[in-house]
Amino acid sequence: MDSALIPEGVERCSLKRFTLGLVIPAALVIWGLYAAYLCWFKGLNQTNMNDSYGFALWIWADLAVIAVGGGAFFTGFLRYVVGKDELKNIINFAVIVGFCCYCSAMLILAIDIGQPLRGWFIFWHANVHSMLTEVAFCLSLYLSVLAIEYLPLLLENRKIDQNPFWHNMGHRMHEIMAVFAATGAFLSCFHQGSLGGVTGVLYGRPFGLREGIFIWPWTFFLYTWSAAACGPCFTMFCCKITEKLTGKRLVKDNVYDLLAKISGWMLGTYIVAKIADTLWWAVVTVPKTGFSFMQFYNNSNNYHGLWILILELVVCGIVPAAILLKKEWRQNSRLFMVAVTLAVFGVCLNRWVMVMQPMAMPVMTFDQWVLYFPSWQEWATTILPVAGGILVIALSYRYLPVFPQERELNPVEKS
Amino acid sequence: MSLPGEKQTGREQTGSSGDPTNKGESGLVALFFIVGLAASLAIGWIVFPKLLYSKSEQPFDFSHVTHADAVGDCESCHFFREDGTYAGVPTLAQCTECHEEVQGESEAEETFVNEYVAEEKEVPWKIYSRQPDCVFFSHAAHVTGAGMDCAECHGDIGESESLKPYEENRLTGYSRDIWGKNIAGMKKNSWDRMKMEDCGACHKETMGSKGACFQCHK
Amino acid sequence: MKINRRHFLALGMGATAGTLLSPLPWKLTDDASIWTQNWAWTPVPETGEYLYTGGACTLCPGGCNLAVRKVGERVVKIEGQADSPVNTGDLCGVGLSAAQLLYGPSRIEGPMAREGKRGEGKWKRLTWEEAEAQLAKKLNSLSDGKGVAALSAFRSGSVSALIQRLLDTLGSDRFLTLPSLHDSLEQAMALTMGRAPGEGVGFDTENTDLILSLGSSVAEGWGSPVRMVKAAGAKKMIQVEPYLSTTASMADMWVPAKPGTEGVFALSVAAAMVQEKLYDHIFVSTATEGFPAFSAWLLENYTPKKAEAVTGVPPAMVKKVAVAFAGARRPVALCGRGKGETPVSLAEALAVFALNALKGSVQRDGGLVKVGALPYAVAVAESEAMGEKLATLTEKGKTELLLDWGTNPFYTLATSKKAAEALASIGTIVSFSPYMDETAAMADLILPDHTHLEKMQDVPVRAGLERSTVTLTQAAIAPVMDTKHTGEVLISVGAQLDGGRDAFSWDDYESYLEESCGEMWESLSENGLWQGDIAWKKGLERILGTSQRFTFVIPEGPVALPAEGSASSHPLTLVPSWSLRISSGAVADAPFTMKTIEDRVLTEGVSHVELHPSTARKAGLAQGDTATLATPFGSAKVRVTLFEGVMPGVVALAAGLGHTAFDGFIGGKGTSYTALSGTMVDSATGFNCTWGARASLAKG
Amino acid sequence: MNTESNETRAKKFGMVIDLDKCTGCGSCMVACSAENNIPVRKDESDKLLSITWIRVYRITNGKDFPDTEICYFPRPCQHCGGKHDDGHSPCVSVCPATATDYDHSTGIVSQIYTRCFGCRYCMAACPYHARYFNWWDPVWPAKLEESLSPDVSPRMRGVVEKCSFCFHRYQLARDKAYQEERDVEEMEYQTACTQACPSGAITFGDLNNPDHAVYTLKKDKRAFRLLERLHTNPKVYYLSEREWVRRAGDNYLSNEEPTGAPGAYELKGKGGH
Amino acid sequence: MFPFIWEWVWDAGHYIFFGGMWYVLIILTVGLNWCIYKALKDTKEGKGSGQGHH
Repeated sequence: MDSALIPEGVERCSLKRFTLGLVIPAALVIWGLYAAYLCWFKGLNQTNMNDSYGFALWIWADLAVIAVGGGAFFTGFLRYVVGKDELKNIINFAVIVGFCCYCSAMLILAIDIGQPLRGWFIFWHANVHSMLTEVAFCLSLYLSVLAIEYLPLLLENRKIDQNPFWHNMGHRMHEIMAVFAATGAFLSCFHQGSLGGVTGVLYGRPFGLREGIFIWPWTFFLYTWSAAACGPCFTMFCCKITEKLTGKRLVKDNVYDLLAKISGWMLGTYIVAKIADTLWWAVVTVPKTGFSFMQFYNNSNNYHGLWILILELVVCGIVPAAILLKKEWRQNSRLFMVAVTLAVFGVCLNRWVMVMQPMAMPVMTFDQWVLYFPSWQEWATTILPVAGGILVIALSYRYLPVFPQERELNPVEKS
Repeated sequence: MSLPGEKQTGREQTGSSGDPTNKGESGLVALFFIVGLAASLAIGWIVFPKLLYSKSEQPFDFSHVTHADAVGDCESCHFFREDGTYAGVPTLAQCTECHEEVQGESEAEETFVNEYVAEEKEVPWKIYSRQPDCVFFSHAAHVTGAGMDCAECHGDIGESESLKPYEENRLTGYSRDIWGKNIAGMKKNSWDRMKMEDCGACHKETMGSKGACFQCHK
Repeated sequence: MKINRRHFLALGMGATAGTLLSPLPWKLTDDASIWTQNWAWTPVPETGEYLYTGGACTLCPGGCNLAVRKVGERVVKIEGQADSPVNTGDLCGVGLSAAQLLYGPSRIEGPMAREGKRGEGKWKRLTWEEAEAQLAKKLNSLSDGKGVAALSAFRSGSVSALIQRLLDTLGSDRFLTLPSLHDSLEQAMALTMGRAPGEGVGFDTENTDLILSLGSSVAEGWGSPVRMVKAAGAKKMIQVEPYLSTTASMADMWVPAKPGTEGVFALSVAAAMVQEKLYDHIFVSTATEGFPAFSAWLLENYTPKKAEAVTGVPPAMVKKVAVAFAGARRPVALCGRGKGETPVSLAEALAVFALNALKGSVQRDGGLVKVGALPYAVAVAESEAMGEKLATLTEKGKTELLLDWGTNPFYTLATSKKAAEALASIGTIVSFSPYMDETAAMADLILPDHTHLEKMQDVPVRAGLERSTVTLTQAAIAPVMDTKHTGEVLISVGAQLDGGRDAFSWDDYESYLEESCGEMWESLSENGLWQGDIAWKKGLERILGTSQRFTFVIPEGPVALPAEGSASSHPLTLVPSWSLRISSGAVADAPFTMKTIEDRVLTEGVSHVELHPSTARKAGLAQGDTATLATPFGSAKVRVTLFEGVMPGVVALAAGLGHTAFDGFIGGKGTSYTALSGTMVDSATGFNCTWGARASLAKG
Repeated sequence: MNTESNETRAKKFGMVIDLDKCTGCGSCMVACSAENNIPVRKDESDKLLSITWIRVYRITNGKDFPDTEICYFPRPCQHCGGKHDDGHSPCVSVCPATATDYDHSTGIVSQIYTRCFGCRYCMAACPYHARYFNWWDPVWPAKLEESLSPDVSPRMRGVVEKCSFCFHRYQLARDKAYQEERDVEEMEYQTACTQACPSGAITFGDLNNPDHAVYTLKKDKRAFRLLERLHTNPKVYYLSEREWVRRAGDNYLSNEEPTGAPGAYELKGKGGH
Repeated sequence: MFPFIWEWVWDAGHYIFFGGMWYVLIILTVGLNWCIYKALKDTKEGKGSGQGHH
């Protein structure tokens, strides 16, 4: 039925099966939209946030999707700026994943703010000292870069490509894609960094507060670094899942291997820096504010215990870095999946800790630990963009030539 | 996706509808563009403002000139209270001091005396210069402190013979005089627009700083 | 000419370009955000002329003077009157939030008669003529006036006198007020120092240098709250009570005596003073009588060692207190647990009098003093045998008709399930409350009074001030609801009674008020306040020293009243905890004060009980557990809060919560301590002197 | 008094709260709520959702019966000046839309509700929990709306609010002073909580003005500030004789003795009973 | 965001911050417009689908 839209030379499942497969994500999107409607029209009382927990699930989701969406900028950077040519085979997919992630971030932000109709004040009346301003600017600019990067791929749809103007447009955009990609990398470096700054600059919250060496706060680099390390992991993770779902190999192993090796180096160096940062914070910063290190981890219900730090640094840091760095290990497909999953989980956990723990822990001596569980509205609106992303990726895969190696790896037998 | 190097042949024949040689057609396209442009410009610049603002008359007419002649100055009606607050538009009690009974022949005064004085009902004046609730405006600071003229913000309303219609933004509920009579926000006189920027510009000029937020907000 | 897609595309592009070049999208974006800044459902308070009017607060007996801030015709805020000798510009939270009571949802719209079952909440609005006629008709139809009882917020004052007059006309002697500490103190004064009608007891806390408080919440609302809070912040204090209250924490010494034994402790201190010869020999020998017998009695029964068995206070501590009290220049001992809203046993009151007398702290600066009678020109109500009469009210079938003017008996007198049932069986209940309180909700006829911000009325202050004081409420605002001054109603209804025409011959309440206030009126109407001379500093008596005559009286009744119930079924002791944030009297809190209640006291409509961790451990309870608190008089669901400052074995419950009527801000919030407390009748006076109750606490 | 210099000198309004006098009566909270049109909901028992610009905390010394002590700790917005008193208070520097600013001529941290778009970053930044979010549309049932003051604009749902040191009272006092052509006097500008406090625990004034009571009080030996070590530089000072109370004002490692710029106090307190 | 807006200050922070923003915006706009212009020109010249692209 939709064969005119499907790229040439590849095989796709029947439209019926495709549609059926999308029922669940579509339902989740509708559920999420309903929750978003509630939050917009009834206000944020629909959430379980409170005056101690002003930043909660949404802000975490925001930081997490941006971190894992970092695959787009870093792969783009490697492909266009560094010149790792093999990566052309995965860049399209990286861009789509990144685009979904950044759309999610914008959508969540639009729900998260108490006065969505005034959201544009952040641009208009910007306070340049605020990390959030920087985040908003870079985020929206980078989202437009991603859209620009996504556009030529869209134009390659068989139907659209038939129009000469769109065809030429796509062609021309390819020509200067390096400029866009470089701009995107520049933007991304900054806003990933400023996201790190978001909690790092909270000098009233000793858990979040991080000192700097040359620049303040040091979390600025850590966030960029970890996004560069774990973003490609997320791209590969999604790619592997797509392969699993379609039952096809879509990207050649050497591409995975290259990206995994680079990620491994990034992750390994990141985790060294992160441990150094944690040590400096624990030994120098924290005592200055009058806290002992363990005070941050000893709440009565152990919800925010030391285990979380070990999980983040060792299990989701050192372990995946080691796997990705050692050639035999990363080429073992099981270990490879373990590594990328842990890396992605680890960066999400890092964002979780940096956002939630400063909110939860008492700073005044007579304050108490606060616990918070998201309401269903928060869950639904957080799942909404994930489900939406699945839709976008599925549609893109079906109708656009996302994987240049697909035809080669899956030759269609002419019957 | 393929790179430019990987040449591919096989041109699709379907749907390449655009044969760009037809000059007349492209002229028509341009015409359509212009029509769209003109129509939306007209809507945006002419129709939209008409829709955005509602126009209403004051409860009855009032002549500042006549009253200024009679009482001599602005302060007789628009005065400062002892605690330094500004009384603003006169209350019924103030007006009644003179208007217990109909004095002249004007229709407006008759309305006033019969419908408001007799009924002891405050006149629901629509105030052209009313700022939104978030604004704290100190008349004392401006008039007494800085010695400003009423006209600098209120224009020549003190010399008006009759009251102009009150225009209100349907969406925001503001008087049009606050945002500016001109839909583009242009202003010719200091009193044409009273948005925050206008306050800030004057403050900057006269005091060297636009001031802290709380100076004008509450 | 063929119009195709491209033309439409061109049209659309033109339109987009044109729109972007017009103010439409930009102005709409701006206006949409401005719309959120001016949502029609976010109120914009009207402005107007700012002015202050005077007034007085009647929400507790404290007698504070008010400055009511108005903007135009609206009351915007209540503040304390700066030049008031009572509260010097300050005010407690309850008094401050009166503007919310004034406009609040618990106000009664106008006179109403019950429709449907009692307490069902179905009403028929009446006109004032109808309502007054109904009341008069009802009163005239009674076979015997003795079935009529009236509860009055004040014991004296113009309206109380009218109520008394109404009862006189009907032939009833059941004029009642809620008894307080002062009823006990006055009886003790009559025995030890003599008392003329109308005379009261005061404590000159301004001039004292040490307050020995026997369970009184000096910092939490005892007496005139603002005055006492000031004293708590400035004076040395010794606090005796089983719970670490604010007063106890602010005190220089906290003596945790077992619940209900504060009087015994006072006597043990007295005994220690006698034993150690720490008392004021000159005063005792020159100005007192009965000391030998009294001291012998003390030493026989109340030596610190003997008392320890009752109070649990070690003798060394008693001696320390005795030394401190005797060593102070002008100490004063005061009593009345909590806010002094309940009487103490006569014996306890006598003990406190004796303690003060031993130090010579009677009728002198900083001591316990006699307060002159108020010079009302109308008959001032004084009820004989109030305790007994009140008890009758909670007996089934003894009352045909009950008038309630501001005491809310369904909350304040319903000390057990049984008492509540008896009150509900009264034939006709008439409420004058301006608020839908528990009593109004159960009433047959409501004739709502103005609030204290809407009427002019004298307020006789009976809060332990060192001199007699009357304040005047003033009509800061025209009545918000269709209410009528109860004085006015009483005059009108009284005149409609058989034989009432002469007794109620005033034209209106105001002229009656002026007449009844007599010599006070000039000062009252001018300053909103009248204060008598400091009686004990005046006249020949002072010069001769005869004003200080004191008789030591050996009390007959028990000092510490026993609690009902067995220790096996109810192993714990329930005591109330007090707070200025919670009004514990007839009128409940306003929304603002409810806001200030801590989450360790009330959460999600459930009261917390505070107990020592060891007590909790024994009962198998942990912090935050839900538990059932039971006393012999009732039970309630509560939540557990651990607090090291509670004596082991004691459970503390915040008093003043658990209202069932009023509005959604106040009603249904927490548990009423009163409803669980039962009655402890002092045989000497007949008053209910409950200080707590035996209790049990079980999980779930 | 040298009025000349006081008029030209930048003011720095601040508060000194004597914790030994505070009885936790809650008058300040109520006076503040009434003064500032603070909305009330039917159930306010969840203190993480309840708006009280000044909140009175209750702290204990943690000792067992009968050595337990309590102390009430009123906490308005601390109007932090930031590290070098340069106005970079924790909240002001993070607000993306400049909805809160630091007024260098008064030292007051503002909050502009119509500008705020409710991102709550300032709340995350404030270690004192002095900032509150309007989770609900404010509702004043019955005629309660009549009791709203025109001096403070009621907030809409979805914005952050906090204590303003009753800045509108300063504005009104200044209006009067303008008319009388003089400067505002100390007692003319007092916050609602200061005015209401029955025990006189709160003192308010210009910390820069030697004629004001707070100027002397802030240098008291008993004085300390909340979380001094975070360098937020608050303008609210606390006084207490009791060492454990002063210690509760900040976090200290177990081997540390409390120090701090204004709290160069001695470590001898009243020390329990 | 623009120098005529209330919050604008001519200081280093604004130069760097908004400088970066406008720089990026200009690159993006110029780049996109260049593509559109070139694509229009290509189309005029008769280049179309399948020519030179793949």
